[in-house]
Amino acid sequence: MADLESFRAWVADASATLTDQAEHLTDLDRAIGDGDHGTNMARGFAACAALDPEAGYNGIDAYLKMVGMTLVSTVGGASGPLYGTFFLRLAGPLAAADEVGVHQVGQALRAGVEGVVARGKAQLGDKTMYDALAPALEAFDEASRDGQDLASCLEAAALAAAAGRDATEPLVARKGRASYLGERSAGHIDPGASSATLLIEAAARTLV
Amino acid sequence: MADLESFRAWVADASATLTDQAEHLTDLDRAIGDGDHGTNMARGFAACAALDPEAGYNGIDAYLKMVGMTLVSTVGGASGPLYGTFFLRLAGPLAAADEVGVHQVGQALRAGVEGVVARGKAQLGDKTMYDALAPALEAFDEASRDGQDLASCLEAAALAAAAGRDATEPLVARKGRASYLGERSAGHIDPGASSATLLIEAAARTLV
Amino acid sequence: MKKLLNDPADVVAEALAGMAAAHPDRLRVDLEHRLVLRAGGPVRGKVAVVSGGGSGHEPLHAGYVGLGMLDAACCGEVFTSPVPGQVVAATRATDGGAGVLHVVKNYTGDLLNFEMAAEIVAAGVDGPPVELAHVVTDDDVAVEDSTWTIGRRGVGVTVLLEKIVGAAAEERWPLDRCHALAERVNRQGRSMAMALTSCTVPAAGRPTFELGEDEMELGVGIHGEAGRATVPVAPAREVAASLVSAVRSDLGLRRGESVLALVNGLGGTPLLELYVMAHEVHRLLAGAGVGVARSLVGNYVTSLEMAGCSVTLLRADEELLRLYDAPVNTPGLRWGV
Amino acid sequence: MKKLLNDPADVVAEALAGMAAAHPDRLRVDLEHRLVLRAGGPVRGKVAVVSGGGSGHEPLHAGYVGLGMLDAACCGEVFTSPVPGQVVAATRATDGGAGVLHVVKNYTGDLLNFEMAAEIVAAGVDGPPVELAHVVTDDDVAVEDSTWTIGRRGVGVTVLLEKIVGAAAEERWPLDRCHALAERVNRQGRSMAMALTSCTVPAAGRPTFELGEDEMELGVGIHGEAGRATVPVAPAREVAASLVSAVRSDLGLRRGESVLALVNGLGGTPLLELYVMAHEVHRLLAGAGVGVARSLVGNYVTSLEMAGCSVTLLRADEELLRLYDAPVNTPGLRWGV
Ligand SMILES: Nc1ncnc2c1ncn2[C@@H]1O[C@H](COP(=O)(O)OP(=O)(O)O)[C@@H](O)[C@H]1O
Ligand SMILES: Nc1ncnc2c1ncn2[C@@H]1O[C@H](COP(=O)(O)OP(=O)(O)O)[C@@H](O)[C@H]1O
Ligand SMILES: [Mg+2]
Ligand SMILES: [Mg+2]
Ligand SMILES: [Mg+2]
Ligand SMILES: [Mg+2]
Repeated sequence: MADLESFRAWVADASATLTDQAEHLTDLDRAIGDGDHGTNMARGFAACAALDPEAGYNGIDAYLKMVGMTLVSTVGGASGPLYGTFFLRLAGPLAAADEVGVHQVGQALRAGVEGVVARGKAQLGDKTMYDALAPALEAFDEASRDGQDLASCLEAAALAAAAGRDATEPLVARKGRASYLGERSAGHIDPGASSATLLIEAAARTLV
Repeated sequence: MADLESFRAWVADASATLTDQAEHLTDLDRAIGDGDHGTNMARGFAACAALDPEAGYNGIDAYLKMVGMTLVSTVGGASGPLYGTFFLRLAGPLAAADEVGVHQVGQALRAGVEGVVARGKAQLGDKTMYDALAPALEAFDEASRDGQDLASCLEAAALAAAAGRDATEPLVARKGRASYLGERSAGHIDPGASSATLLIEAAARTLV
Repeated sequence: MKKLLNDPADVVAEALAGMAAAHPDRLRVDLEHRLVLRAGGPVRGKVAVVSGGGSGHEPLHAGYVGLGMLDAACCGEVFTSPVPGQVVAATRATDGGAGVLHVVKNYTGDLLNFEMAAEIVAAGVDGPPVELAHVVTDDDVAVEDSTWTIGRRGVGVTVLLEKIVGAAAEERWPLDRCHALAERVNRQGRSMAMALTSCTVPAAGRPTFELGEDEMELGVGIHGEAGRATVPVAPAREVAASLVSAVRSDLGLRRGESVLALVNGLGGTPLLELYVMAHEVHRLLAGAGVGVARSLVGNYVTSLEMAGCSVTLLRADEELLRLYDAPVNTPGLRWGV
Repeated sequence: MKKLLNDPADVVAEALAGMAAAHPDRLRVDLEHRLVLRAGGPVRGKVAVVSGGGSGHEPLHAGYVGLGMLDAACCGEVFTSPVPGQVVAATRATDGGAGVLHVVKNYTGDLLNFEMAAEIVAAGVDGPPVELAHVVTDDDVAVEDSTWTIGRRGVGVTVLLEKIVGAAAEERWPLDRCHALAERVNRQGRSMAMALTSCTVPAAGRPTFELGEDEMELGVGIHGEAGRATVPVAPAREVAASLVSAVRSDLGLRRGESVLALVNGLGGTPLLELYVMAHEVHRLLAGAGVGVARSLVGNYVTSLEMAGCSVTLLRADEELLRLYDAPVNTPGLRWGV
């Protein structure tokens, strides 16, 4: 079961990881975008990690909404609204819960990923963060149906996200800034798929 | 004795030499000026060398005036009016002569150099073309007083010009663009003193 | 990286402070939200025209705030779209009761952030309802158009659109007409750019892309996005021919038509060279029987210090020309006042 | 060298053709003499203000031809002064019977060529006599002033002078008053520049000077002449402090005085950075109790694609401000029309 502390640990871990990987993400974005993805994500998650724990959000859902709003207002670019929406939507299925288990996290993840699609209209294979998030959700659900615990489900999700991220390499982008490159976008891993994988990996380390 | 053909040969030789040395002169000007002296001089003398021999200038003085006017209207920068004035003033003492000897060439040279001073107000040691022209004139006069022939007088002038040019190296410029550099202009040969030396050297090869 | 700045993280805030200091008579700067606004506040009964995007393209957009053009510009980090909170604040600060038109360049980040802002305003949680419309500029023919992708980037047409629609708003056209006009301007204009050098985003500290000593990038985007192809450097007349023919054919310009032509510098190219390009562009258009009704030459949509240029052609008609000629008083574009 | 041009030898001629094409309503270009003139021809009864110099500093001077500013600009080769024939032609083409004022920047080449032109006009061989006067701008405090040398370079003050004296001429001030005003503007203004990079003269094909990756040139001239010192790159606030304090102390500005301030880009520096510099300059002046009555930020006197900037301060008074505010309609500076 994951409680508010777990979710706060997730965000803290994500912030540390993204700061650590900022240069790598920016390099990926320099190749097929505009070279700011690492800076954007590190700035946004640092702001989330700095949210005052006493600042009156009672419960997981309020906290996740706060994280979502913070991302929306600090990340900018394409990823700000997308990850912002992801966290805002995560909150829905977790309303009023103090502790959540596999089932609820699965529902939250689905809501979050659907939010990304609703906002960004990406389809599988468009070479976006969705190409990491979609397989992660699927793997989580499958592990959950197999009766595995939250940690195992998230580990399965993280592995699937990483595979999805790697599979973006040969793709020709159809969404986001990389799509301007046409054929020349092939041969590079998508920065958003990479940051999405880092986020799920952080969840697997913390939401337990 | 030098005739119209000699003067035309002088200009042709000067044009060839300046084209040849354009890059060198420009390099000198890049060090303490704005890097255009070679281009300016080569452009101007090429225009003079291309003057139509049939174009109605009868006599040496008319020809030199034409050269002077051409320099004024094609060289630009500081050196255009200065060399232009030099050639315009050269013409004076040679009026109505078909052939000229040591004495007249000496007078012409003096008039030309005085023209440069009248125009540019340079004094000896200001690190300008005058630092090559003044000793050249002096050496010419001395050789002329010694009774030497035109060729020898011009050779003496050329040697003195070259020495004057080399002596500009340690000087701090007080005129022209190099003066903006103050102390930093020391340690470089003046581009105008170099082109002036090339002109006198060309005269020594042709005005015979 | 050699740049005139202090901490790279502060460059946008400090530049906005500089704008406030330099143009106190005309502009007001909201440093908290990073907005540039007209000094006079909202104009009652006038549609407000609000734009914004990443910084680093100056004078776009902040330099186009003022009478006859924008009511506000939302300034994001360098090359990063503004966040919804900025757009919401700009919308609320400029609404004069006649609605607000958002002018958005077609980049996912800009689209999504303006869209979220519109949702927040529509939700009405933070204030009274505001009538909203938005136009998306997508004039860069270097990018292949397709319904499967996000489509083309918004570039040079954005300036002309802000000018023309700004004039219509000043004439008190209602929101739906301003919106329709904006869509029309976008449909009638196309652009293409090329770069001789990359640019360096201050926070990144090194060039966005690499170009060899003999290479140029054809079809480059204003954030240094790679273009159609990296090709050998060519004389101005060939560069102009590439740009003009791409734009002209995409726009389907025919003999006898006329255009507003914008020969735009990307930031690092001297005006002397831009006029050489303008000469070639005019020559090519004359050769194709296309008249140039109005001409702009200079740095209007830049990409920091990138060397290069873009050509924008906007099919002219009487209405557009009249609105284009109307008075404008902004730091970046001024006439008639 | 990567540049947008054809043959480097043609760059000035082709740029002038581009100006003619881009501004047919306002400018007329004499390609033979490389002059930019007002479209309307000489203005009867008005003093004509004629300037010129090497090309590569655009918009100076060609971009300042038009109502309220210059009557003609004589365009030399890149960084090379024009020749007397050009100045003579410009003088004859603009004289409206009230005389002609030559505005000359203090470089030997410019001085000598304008002087020869004045002698030719005075000789009257090629036309009727024209009343002439000239002013020499020498505002660059980076150069030590001395009666033994040519003195200081003319830089940023030239723009402000052309604007202010252009307005006086438009008001039909007679030549002697225009001349005295011009001398006064020059006396009241000072500038200093710094460069982060060199520039490349097209005909030379390589950078005029070298600067290390961590160096900047303080006190650089607009032709890439070396300055006071090559120093390590510093933050904008320190750069601004160097420039402002040099200019301010030379001008002897005291608390309570006010100035026109020009924060000028040398060509390759993005507007974003110029506004950061403007912020610092305004801050420093405020700290010194000096008011900024008018402010210009942008590329006004450039050095091709050189990255860097200059600061010009002109001691303000009512008369100068009134003339500065008067209408001007040129490609490079426009307001009030
Ligand atoms: N429509 C979309 N749907 C989902 N993800 C998207 C979409 N557009 C872009 N992205 C993701 O956003 C990432 C880029 O984010 P970022 O660099 O922060 O924004 P920007 O492109 O505005 O600079 C891409 O790598 C991609 O994964
Ligand atoms: N007042 C002067 N008197 C004599 N010679 C001068 C004077 N000023 C400059 N010069 C000469 O002109 C040369 C520079 O010529 P050039 O490079 O063609 O002109 P500019 O300095 O205008 O670019 C200098 O090297 C110097 O010899
Ligand atoms: Mg990006
Ligand atoms: Mg020179
Ligand atoms: Mg971005
Ligand atoms: Mg020169």
